[in-house]
Amino acid sequence: MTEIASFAVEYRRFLDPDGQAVQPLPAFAQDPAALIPLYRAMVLTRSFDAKAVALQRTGRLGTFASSLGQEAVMAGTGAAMRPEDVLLPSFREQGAQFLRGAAMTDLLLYWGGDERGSDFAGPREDFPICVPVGTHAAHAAGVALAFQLRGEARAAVCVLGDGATSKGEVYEAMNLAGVWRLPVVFVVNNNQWAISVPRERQTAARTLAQKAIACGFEGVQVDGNDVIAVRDAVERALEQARSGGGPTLVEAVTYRLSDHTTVDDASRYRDDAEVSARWKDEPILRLRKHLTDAGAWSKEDEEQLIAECGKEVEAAAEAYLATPVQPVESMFDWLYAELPGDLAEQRAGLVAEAGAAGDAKDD
Amino acid sequence: MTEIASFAVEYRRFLDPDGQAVQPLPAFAQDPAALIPLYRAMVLTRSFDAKAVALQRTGRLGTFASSLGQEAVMAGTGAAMRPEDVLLPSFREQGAQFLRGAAMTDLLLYWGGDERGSDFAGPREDFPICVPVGTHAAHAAGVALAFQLRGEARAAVCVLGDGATSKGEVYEAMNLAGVWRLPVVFVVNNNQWAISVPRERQTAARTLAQKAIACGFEGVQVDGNDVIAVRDAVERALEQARSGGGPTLVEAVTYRLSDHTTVDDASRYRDDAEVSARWKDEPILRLRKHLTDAGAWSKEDEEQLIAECGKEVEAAAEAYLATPVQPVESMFDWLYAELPGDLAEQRAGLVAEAGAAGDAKDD
Amino acid sequence: MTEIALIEAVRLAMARAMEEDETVLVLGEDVGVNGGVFRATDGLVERFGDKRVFDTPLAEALLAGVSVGLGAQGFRPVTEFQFMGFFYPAIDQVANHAGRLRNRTRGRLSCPIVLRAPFGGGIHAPEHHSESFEAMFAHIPGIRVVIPSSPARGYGLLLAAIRDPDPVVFLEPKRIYRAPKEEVADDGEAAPLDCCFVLREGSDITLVTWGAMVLETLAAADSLAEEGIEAEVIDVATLKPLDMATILDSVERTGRCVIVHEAPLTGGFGAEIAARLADRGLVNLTAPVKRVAGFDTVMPLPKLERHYMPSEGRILAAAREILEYS
Amino acid sequence: MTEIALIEAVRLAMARAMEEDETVLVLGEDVGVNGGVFRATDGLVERFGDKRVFDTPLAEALLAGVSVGLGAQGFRPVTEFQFMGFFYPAIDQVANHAGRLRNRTRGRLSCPIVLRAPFGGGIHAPEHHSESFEAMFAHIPGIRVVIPSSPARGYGLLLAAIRDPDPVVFLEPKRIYRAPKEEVADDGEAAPLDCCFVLREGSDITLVTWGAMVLETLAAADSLAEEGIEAEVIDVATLKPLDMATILDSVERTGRCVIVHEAPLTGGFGAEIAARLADRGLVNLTAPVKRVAGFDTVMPLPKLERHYMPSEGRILAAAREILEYS
Ligand SMILES: Cc1ncc(C[n+]2csc(CCOP(=O)(O)OP(=O)(O)O)c2C)c(N)n1
Ligand SMILES: Cc1ncc(C[n+]2csc(CCOP(=O)(O)OP(=O)(O)O)c2C)c(N)n1
Ligand SMILES: [Mg+2]
Ligand SMILES: [Mg+2]
Repeated sequence: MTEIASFAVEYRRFLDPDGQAVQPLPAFAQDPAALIPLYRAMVLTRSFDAKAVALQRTGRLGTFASSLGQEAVMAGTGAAMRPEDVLLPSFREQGAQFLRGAAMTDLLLYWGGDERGSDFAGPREDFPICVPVGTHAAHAAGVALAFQLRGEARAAVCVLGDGATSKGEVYEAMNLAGVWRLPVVFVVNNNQWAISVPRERQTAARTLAQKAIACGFEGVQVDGNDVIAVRDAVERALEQARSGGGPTLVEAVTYRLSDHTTVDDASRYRDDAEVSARWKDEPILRLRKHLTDAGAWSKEDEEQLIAECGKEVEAAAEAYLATPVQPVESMFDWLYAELPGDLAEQRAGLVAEAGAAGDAKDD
Repeated sequence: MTEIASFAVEYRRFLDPDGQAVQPLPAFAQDPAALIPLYRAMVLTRSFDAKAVALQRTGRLGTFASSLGQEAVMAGTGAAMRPEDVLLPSFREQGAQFLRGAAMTDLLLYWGGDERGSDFAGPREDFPICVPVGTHAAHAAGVALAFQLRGEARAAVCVLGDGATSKGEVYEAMNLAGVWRLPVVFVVNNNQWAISVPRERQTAARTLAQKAIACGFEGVQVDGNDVIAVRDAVERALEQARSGGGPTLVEAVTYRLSDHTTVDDASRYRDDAEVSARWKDEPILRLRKHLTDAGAWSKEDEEQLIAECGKEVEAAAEAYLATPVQPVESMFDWLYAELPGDLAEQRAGLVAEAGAAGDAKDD
Repeated sequence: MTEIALIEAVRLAMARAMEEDETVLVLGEDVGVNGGVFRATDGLVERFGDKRVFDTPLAEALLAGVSVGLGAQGFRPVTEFQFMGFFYPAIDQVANHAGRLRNRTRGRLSCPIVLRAPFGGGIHAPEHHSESFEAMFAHIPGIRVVIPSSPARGYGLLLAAIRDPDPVVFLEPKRIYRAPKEEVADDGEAAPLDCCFVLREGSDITLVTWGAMVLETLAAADSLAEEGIEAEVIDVATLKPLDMATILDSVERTGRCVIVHEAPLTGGFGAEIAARLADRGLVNLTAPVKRVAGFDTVMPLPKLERHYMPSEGRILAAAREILEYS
Repeated sequence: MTEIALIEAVRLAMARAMEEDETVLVLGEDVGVNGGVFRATDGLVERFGDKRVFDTPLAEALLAGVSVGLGAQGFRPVTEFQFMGFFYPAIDQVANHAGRLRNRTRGRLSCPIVLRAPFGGGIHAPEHHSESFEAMFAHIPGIRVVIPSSPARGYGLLLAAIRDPDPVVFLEPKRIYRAPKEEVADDGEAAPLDCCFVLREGSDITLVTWGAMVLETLAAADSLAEEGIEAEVIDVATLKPLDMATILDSVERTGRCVIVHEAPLTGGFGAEIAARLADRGLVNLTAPVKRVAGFDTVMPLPKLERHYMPSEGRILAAAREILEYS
């Protein structure tokens, strides 16, 4: 019996839940002031999420997936990326999308049921939200392959959940990324739950980071409530990817403090006590403590930021609510580059019907 | 940076290519005479494969996948199983199927294009050959779950190729097996090739055994040309599975000495020199050396065995060739437990047509 | 006897089947303590325990594949796919394995499984949550495809599906999960899997449909009745194998047929019915066979969804068009 | 100009497309040095290098998914599925992503990909190697489904598919991969993706088909001609979007139609054509519309396969049956 291969999974955290550095901070984090944009991104995301949930509760938005408690994963990932990289989100990554330049109004449009919400004015090459769990991992591999073929120093970032790691498609994409050394980073938002299924019942793997071992590349686990750790890990992974070193899996360990989505009721399947206990780890508090301790953040700063974010979110919500619905025939107009004949007929029928019914506007 | 998990993959071999023991042999292998059934199984398989290829070349069999060079994986796996276990083969495991009690005639019927070849008289619960690569891994998980639910001390054995490890379905099934500790053993016949794609271009994983790490259970690599190592590893894995210890992945490292199938021409994509070099490792030679050195095997034994196997194979081939074709309507008769009305009509039409054409027999 | 909705009828049928046959299992994503995202399996794990009702990891191809393995071993898994839009990865197992196992082993192994999924639009669900591709399944040999359109039929058909010795794809129109309600006797009576249900008799025109569109179709029939036109309304219910006799018989009397479904027109299952009318039913047709269906577009996101769905108005327009023929 | 077979025409079209557009890539299992199991890609890696022609790991869902990612980045992958029977796991990517990307991003991203697969039976292939489920794809919005039936059309249609800005499922009837041969000019001329091909004109009956069944159908037309009956033979070629006008126009003249395909009858694409005839074409029909198709069974293993495949005899019988009507 000989040992022929051995592997280790490492864990990284810079700030503990009290905001204290447990090891020397990476360069980008040494000046506390430089961390304020990350802090702002997290606060904005939380503010957006709250508004979106409120809009849904009052019937003005469809089902929505809050990222409450996971803002560090989103901000850290978004901040680590360069504009020319490409983000492939699943459905809970608004925080990362905002840092990429996607408009809040766009995401509200999307969750409000309007396709134009995926026509981001901002990051034109970023993928839209991916609802079928894990199916975007292969897209990320394809995008990364495109970069590799063109010899571009760019990388794709695919964000997925702990539940998504059980999907074969994700494994297939990771395996390809490994064997072709594709410039892609898989960020696993391990928020401990896939709707009602806890992380331990998703897989017997001790870490999700070790999923990468099956595919011949490195997986690393970070404290997903420590935005510095997330950003640092994703940044390193991106640098490696852009310079031809191949893929990395970054498992960010965090917690879903909210329901799965607005149609979910998590109290059916998990203890309130568990949730309450996790609030002490949450990422915004942590970074605020760190900034405050460093003298880089005051109560006034906080109040101003909250007000600012609130205003921004309100403006976005208003713009969303004021957006006229698309013409009914838009459901035909983007299906093909050029509308085939038999569809033209269906389109005409719809237009006539809607016109006759006076259906210029919709619910 | 803390190491939070570490893993090792072990390799086992008992006999080197010269048949010399490199470590103490397991109990079942200590009496050389007790190894003769294993030897016989490998020789029979090779003999069967040669006949099947010959039948195909002369137009009397369809496409066929020889297991040349991989007989130890098949014999070791088949021998390790108990009758009450269930085998889920892919398409190159005739050697294991024979040890399970499947008739050679049945497998010839199957490859000859007759469904009755999967109606094994022998192992009634074993799955038929699985052509869509890797899709049987989930079946194995399901069968294992059935055993677990009924509290039976039985296990499922799923044999698949190196190429199959790239399929997401296989990963999904392995992940389930891990998290539910299902009594299943995944035997990977790593014969280095998936048609024209070499093992190294299938995955960057250093071993295929480490695929199990992603799923939270043990993977072990064995010398797949050493039938003792294969049988030992599968046997241990089965014992663990039957006693509630969960799944194991056994990677058997061997080599596909033949073309992929009878419709493949491997000389298009791999060097003859590579193949020739691998002949020195082949499993039958190795065990023969071992037995001969131990004084348990003579030239006469060998001649007699070859003759015996040849005769058995010939008899099976004759029985196959003499099997009358199924009635044409058999294509309807097993589709549902009871034939739905509109199919009864289609069936009647077919029978009338075939009758009119005098089509009692077929090609 | 109280009135219950389809979702409760589905739950009742599963509970009944589990009660009477211990080989019946319930599995899927979130079907355990959460009771399924629509609550179809609510209370089952409490009642039957976690050895018979279990949450799986998130993997749809696996769901179908494991069910095949269980089925071959004599279990009767009733496996939930959370939404039909996530059923695609499992088609491979349905077509390549579930529908073939009995045939390819000449009866040695079989596959008595039920694969359940909520389907269809109209509830303002997110992207990929409103698909209807029953036609794909109806093209696969060796399986049954069953779609209930009311609580009572839901109960009876699901019981029948679970007891059936072959694989059944059981699609539940989620738009009518909660309403309308109807009285359902929990009497263990299965509904037949080999016939259509005539929901309304009439001799002027035949309206054929299934699933949630039964509502709009019945409404259209009522509107026509106000004009003195009697429409026969047929709920196909079991798409595969199809009971064409009932439809042909109706069209023989009415001479006219409109087929209504929510799935995209082209290649929808309405085509199969129309095609059979164009063959065996042709001599009785006095007017073109119309199909009122979803457009051949991607189901729009909720804002425009109702324009996509066949409406009573579209059904009426089609009916009136062919009523002009004589 | 020498005569070539379909497989060579396919190869020629890929080479031509790669020559004229460097964003065209070829990927799949064994498409590199092995040249594909049918040799469709033979020589391409030698000519265009392994940055444009590459073998992938064995994973079909991945093949489609990676193609979507490449397509969104402006590449034009031509991706081979080794056999159609292994295409099922990729339907998810086709329906949930490839066919939607343009629509769901309102044109921001698109998906100019071609997914090729050999399909159909008749070559005594192993289990799962003879399927025909083109109808499933034809039901998916946002894609094209193209099936060539001769070397020349194979060349032109594949070129068109590769140049098309939207996803195309391109199914190659492997029974006619090697024969018959025909002269094909490698002139870079694409064939239109929006029309059927009339292979033979006739005014007594319309025979509609696609893929390899064109052979039996033309043979049946010849046999009918010997009896003085002139059959029009239409090769649908592009199933989605369907050029129904050509078929309606023909049936307007002939009043009779037989549709021939190898896939199982129920839910096959023949149903869609018959359904449209039962609507727009009804007034012109003088006889029932017949479909000659595979049975609603699993394609048998080779020993019985030929009894499953629609034969010239079955086509003739259907044609004769409806020729009796007047
Ligand atoms: C393929 C697929 N199956 C099922 C669903 C329904 N669903 C939506 S989210 C979800 C759980 C996802 O869990 P995870 O990957 O951990 O992401 P999280 O929601 O926690 O961010 C499920 C089952 C889906 N969207 N896609
Ligand atoms: C899902 C699927 N894709 C493709 C094929 C075609 N095919 C048959 S065998 C094979 C290679 C299998 O390689 P491996 O798993 O290493 O098994 P081996 O043939 O070497 O025993 C391929 C691609 C198939 N049968 N199934
Ligand atoms: Mg999660
Ligand atoms: Mg192999």
